Amino acid sequence: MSGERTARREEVLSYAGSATRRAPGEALLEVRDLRVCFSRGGRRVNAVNGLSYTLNAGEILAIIGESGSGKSVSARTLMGLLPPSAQVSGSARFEGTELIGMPEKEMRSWRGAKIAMVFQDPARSLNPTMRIGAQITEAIRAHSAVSKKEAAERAVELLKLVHLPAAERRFFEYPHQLSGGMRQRVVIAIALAGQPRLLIADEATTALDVTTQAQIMELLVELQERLGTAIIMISHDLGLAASYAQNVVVMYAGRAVEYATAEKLFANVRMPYTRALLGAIPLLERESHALLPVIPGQPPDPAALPAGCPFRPRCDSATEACLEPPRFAEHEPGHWWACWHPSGGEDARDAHIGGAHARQARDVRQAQDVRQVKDGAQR
Amino acid sequence: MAAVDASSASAVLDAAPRARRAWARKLGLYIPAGLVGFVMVACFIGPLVLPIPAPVGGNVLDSGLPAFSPGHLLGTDPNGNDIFSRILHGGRASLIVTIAVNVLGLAVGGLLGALSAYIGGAVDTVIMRVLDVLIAFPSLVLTLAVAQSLGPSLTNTILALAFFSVPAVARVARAATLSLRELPFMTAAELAGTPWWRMLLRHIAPNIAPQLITFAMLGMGIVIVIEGALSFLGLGIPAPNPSWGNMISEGQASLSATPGLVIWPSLALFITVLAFNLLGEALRTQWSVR
Amino acid sequence: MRTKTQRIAVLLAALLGVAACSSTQSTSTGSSAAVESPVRGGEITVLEDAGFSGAWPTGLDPATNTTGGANLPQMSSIYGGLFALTANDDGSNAKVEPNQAESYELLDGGRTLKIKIREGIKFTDGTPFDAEAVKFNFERALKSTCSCAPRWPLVEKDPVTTEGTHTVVVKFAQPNAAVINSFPVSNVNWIASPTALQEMGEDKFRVTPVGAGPFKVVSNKMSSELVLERNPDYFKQGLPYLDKITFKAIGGDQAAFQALLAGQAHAYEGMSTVPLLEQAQNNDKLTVTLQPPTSPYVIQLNTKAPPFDNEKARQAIYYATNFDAIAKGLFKEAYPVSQSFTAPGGLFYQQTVPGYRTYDLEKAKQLVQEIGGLKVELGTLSAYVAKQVMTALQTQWKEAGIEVNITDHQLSTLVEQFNSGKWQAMLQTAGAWDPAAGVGVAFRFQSTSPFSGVKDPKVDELMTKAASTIDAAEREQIYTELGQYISDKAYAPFGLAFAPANVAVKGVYGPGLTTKIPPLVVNSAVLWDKVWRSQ
Amino acid sequence: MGQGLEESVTLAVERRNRNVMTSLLASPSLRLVGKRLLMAVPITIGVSILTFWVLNLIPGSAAQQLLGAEATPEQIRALEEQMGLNRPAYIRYLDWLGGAVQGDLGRSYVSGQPVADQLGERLVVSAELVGLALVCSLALAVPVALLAAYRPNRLFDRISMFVSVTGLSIANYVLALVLVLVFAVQLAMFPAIGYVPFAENPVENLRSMALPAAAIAFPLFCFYTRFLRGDLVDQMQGQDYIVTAQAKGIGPWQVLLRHAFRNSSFGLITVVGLNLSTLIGATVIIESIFAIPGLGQLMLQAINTRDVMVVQACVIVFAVVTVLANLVTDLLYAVLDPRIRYGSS
Repeated sequence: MSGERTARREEVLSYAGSATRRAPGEALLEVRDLRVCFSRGGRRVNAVNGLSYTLNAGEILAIIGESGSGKSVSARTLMGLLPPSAQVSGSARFEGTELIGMPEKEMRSWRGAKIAMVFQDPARSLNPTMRIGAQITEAIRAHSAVSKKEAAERAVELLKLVHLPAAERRFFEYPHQLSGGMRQRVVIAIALAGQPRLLIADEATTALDVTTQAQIMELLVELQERLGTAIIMISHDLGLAASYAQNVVVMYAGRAVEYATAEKLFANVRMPYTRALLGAIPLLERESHALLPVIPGQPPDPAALPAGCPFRPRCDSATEACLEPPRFAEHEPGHWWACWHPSGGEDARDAHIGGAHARQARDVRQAQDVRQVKDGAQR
Repeated sequence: MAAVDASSASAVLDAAPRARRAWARKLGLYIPAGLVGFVMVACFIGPLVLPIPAPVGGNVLDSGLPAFSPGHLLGTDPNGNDIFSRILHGGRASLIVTIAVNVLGLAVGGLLGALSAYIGGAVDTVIMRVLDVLIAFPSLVLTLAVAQSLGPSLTNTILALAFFSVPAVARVARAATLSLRELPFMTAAELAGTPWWRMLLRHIAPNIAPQLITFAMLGMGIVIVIEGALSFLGLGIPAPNPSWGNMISEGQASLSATPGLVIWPSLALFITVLAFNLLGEALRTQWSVR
Repeated sequence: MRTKTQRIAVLLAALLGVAACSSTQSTSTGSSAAVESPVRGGEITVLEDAGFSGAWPTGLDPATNTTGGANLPQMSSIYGGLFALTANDDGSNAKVEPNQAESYELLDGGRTLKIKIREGIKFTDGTPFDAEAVKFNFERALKSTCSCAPRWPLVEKDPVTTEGTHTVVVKFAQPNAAVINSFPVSNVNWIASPTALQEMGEDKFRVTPVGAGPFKVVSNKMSSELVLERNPDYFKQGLPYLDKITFKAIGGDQAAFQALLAGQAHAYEGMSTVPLLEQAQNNDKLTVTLQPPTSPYVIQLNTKAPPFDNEKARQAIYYATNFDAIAKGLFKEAYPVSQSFTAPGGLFYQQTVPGYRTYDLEKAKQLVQEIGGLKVELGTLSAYVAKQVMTALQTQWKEAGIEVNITDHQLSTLVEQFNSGKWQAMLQTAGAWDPAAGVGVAFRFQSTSPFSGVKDPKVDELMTKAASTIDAAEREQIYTELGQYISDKAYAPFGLAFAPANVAVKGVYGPGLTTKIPPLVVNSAVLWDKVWRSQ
Repeated sequence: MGQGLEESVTLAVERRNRNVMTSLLASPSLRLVGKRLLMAVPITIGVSILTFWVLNLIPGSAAQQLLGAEATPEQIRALEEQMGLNRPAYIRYLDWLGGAVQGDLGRSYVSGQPVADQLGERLVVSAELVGLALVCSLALAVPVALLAAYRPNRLFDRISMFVSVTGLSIANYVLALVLVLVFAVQLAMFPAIGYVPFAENPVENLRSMALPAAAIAFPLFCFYTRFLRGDLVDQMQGQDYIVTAQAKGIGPWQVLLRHAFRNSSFGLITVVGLNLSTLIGATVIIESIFAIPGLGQLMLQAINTRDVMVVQACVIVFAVVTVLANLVTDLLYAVLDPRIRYGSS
């Protein structure tokens, strides 16, 4: 098994060799106080209210939040793919270059070459009337002047890279002839066409079943290790964040409420919102039929945000102090949060929950490795 | 859920000032709606309220008066009837015809086309072949037959014209439904056991409606003009009652000498078609930004 | 689909009488153009209205062309014609003169007609144009079922015989005074080459006929385009002037007017749209010649059925109709108003009929009350001028309290209406250059004709007497009496006499085109062999 | 290793071409063509029966036209008997059908000429007229629609809207007369009337066809532009694969052309197919204004004179044209949308 694995490693490395590799750990993307608001039918909608985080080269950052928390909009802002009515402020520096306000022409040369994106619904992300091959070669030739034949070859390479079975045949087929998982692999292949430095997976696995989800996540991690591509994983699934991401940002009502490495975050959760989210995940250890704790209320309407801390109306440890918007700062080394009454430390149960999640996530990963080995042997 | 970060609401980032854009979007709907309202009021209520002479029965002595002559804002036609009043009264007839024909076309044709594409197989073939027969059937023969057997009247004209518009709309609806049928949400809805008629109304109709409405709006002017031509075959709005169509088709007989007879009704037709198309497009942009 | 060609047989309409005629005194600018002498050579394109003279669906064989009267230009260019109507440049003293015939005699009180054929005429296929050929054509026409066959009251035993090689004798059962005057308008005037007919067969002949006229057929796209070239051995020396004539069907006056201005055509016969006429008259590139009117409008009243079986109702219509206003309003006084079936351009013109009930709104209203109201269905054949007059009449009659419903019919439905006898009033035109020739008064007022609303033996008797009197003065006296009788019995009010105009490009001249020749029925018979073009 | 890749790609390219060919030859498309051509027969028969029956409803007959208006009812009946017009309708129809099947379309009642050659001449003229109009209108409409959809509701889009609405509210016969007034009379660039066959003089032919084709093409252009623009804007604003394409960093024009246009051309193809089948007979007025011997005028005259033989022949032409137009349309659907080609046809 390992021989086969190493063989593929060289093949991929030779292909990826051309991408300039930054030493892992150096800051690739720094987002400072990002704000995005739309004017929809006369009402101002603040989708992102001051989001800040840093992504290092070759790292996986998970951005977690309920839908409507602005996580997707923040990602599209980086790519410049917002509707014309969007007003953007703050800063997002990618390899030192400011993305916000970059002229369209220059931004276009970055899309796919520096930052690429994978979307949620594989069924609708591919042009139904165009062959898979053509949709990939188009992306390849967008950023490098290669002949059609050469582009075709690289496209087949990419399909193999994303473990699409029988890549040569798939090259000529149409999207509707592929399964959801396969289509998502094609979308990823398209994203990798321009050898991007950063790949944003915007709920890339949400529309897939659990097993395919695990395969796609496994693929992303593999690409990250091999190609050194940094990955921003946008999801509402904390389990994914726990098992795959190095750092995690939790967003609520358009702003980051907690940001730390995965271990720190899950070991001692500080933000009541994150703790409530964790609590909402069913755990094997719990007795069967235990009532699943649910966060009361609805996520706030971005057009009419509550005063002070946006989670206040739904937070059980909220006090008068919370009327003052808490500062988002690095209260503990490597652990940021924005709350006046951070939880954790004194309550063992929380730690327990955090740890249990980490363990469960690890077991799932090991199980996948074992099965992958079996798959590999069968091929 | 307030899908503020709706992943699909994206378009190339445009540098236009935001304020103008929001204001333009609202106005984009109000102007056409206002214009359509103005045309409707002018044609349906105007004749009752405005101090204008009757559209027929003008005195032959003051025939062919130029525009802005006393008592006749746009002058008179060769038979001495006031053109302005004929445009208003004629507008009513023409609007009734074109709206009726289009509504009939959309309803019957749209349903037929969507149904035939959705069910597919033998049903699709049969419906399409019957429509082919209707399309191939020479329109002149039908018009003459309707004119002579049923006689000229508004309803017969609408029937004859609908006879042409139904197959056309059906084909467009079928094409739109065909490419729609492959989408996963259709199969999902089917799996959920939705009966075919709910499928048509809840799923297919809203998706093909934008295209059909544009098709109908663009066809409005043409329907009015054809109605005029029918009056030569003994159908259409019978002379001397006015309709924009028959005013144009009679006026063109001496176009270079009396251009006004054609210009005024064509202008009225222009404003109406413009209003309806602007409204159609405004509805469509409102509709598609999900 | 504005189908101007709906008036496919406006000649037939002429038979039913739609177009009217105009008077000579009208403001015509077609000054007689014989300023320079005619020049040989050149070619012209002549436009014909696709709804009337521009339609020859049944072909150009004289024995089967049902629209022969409308296709005067095509037929006379190909066949020439035994007789022709000529007149001075201003349309005065018009008379029918022998053309391919040399002379004729009307013997024993108009019962025997002897026609002497001009010597030395040959058909374009070389065969001789002699009495035998004429006899062959006459017999063939008489046998044909087509309505274009001559309605001659013939004797039973061999009515048509030849004397020598160049004289044809026709024997009638009763005197036929207007036979010569009716020749130029009927198909029997055109003689086809018997040999060509036998060789080609009827179906091919009707597309590319062979005659002895000024021109030969080059190509014929039915009811679309007829191309003719000069007949080198035409019996008149030095004629025809032109090398080539193309007759083209076009959809309406406006399209024709523009084609003339664009220089794609050189002449257009029968323009009737008044506003266009004015515009053409003011255009220095065109000459407009208003032809003398020969056939006035008539409002036929069906006396065989209510409401017009009651004379008071008919009188009410007389008083309620104001043709002077129509002539002034619609036609800017271009057309005179007649009180009888004759018109200034035609024979036996009767300017006024004593006692004719002219427009009197009060009397009309009073009469309508007297008979307890009047509801009338008024029909006509759908043509631009007719529809305008109809709407005007509707307005006038409504003022007199008469409830009017107007409809314009296609030809077939109009014929059906007449045959069924269920019609009440019809706006048509009556009369022709010679009242008894072609579409004459008989067609409108004879009790036997399905197209007449009158069933009065006195009218029939007067008409047959007029048709069989040779002496012109006597015929005029009978027609005057007839006009008086119709007016007294209020059978049918007469209206403005309408005649279409011929438009030619500057530099194109010809008798009937740029000079006046009274229209035999609807259009004037242009003498195409004398049409010429200054280079 | 690179070498292996090389082969596999060339291999794949060959297989693709074969794949395309086989898919067109053996699989649904060819069966579609076969089925459709067979369909032409029932449609033609259906239309001819319908026309025959409706023509019967309209009063008057060819005999009456032959005899002229003055003929007495007895004369008309006698001729109808002679021509066999008084036989019951279905017998006359079967008689006609018998002849038509063997290719003999019979002779026109009115002109006695064999229907086939009259039809042949005029079909060529009408086909050229309608063909030219469709080609020109499409050639202009597609680029204009793309330009308008590129920046929706901006200046160019607005201008194109006004031009289109103007074109759609002017009657085509009024437009024809105006075109002649301007281009033939004032500028004398084109002839006002007349048709010159292509064989005779190609340049003159095109010049004589210019104005009539323009009078038909302009309203079509206006219709196609706005209809396609509507679909394009819908695609650009509503489809996820457009966002995927944009995320690839390819230019906005490429997104519009390669992705949006392909998916929004279905509606346009349908409308063009429709116009093709209805326009052949509907250009009567243009033909009469420009004195062009087209099929429309022949058809109108045949109906007026109740010349059933000619009407039926024209009807066959319309039926065949409609079937071909629909066939081409459905084939184009299959070519454009693989789901239709591979999915249930």
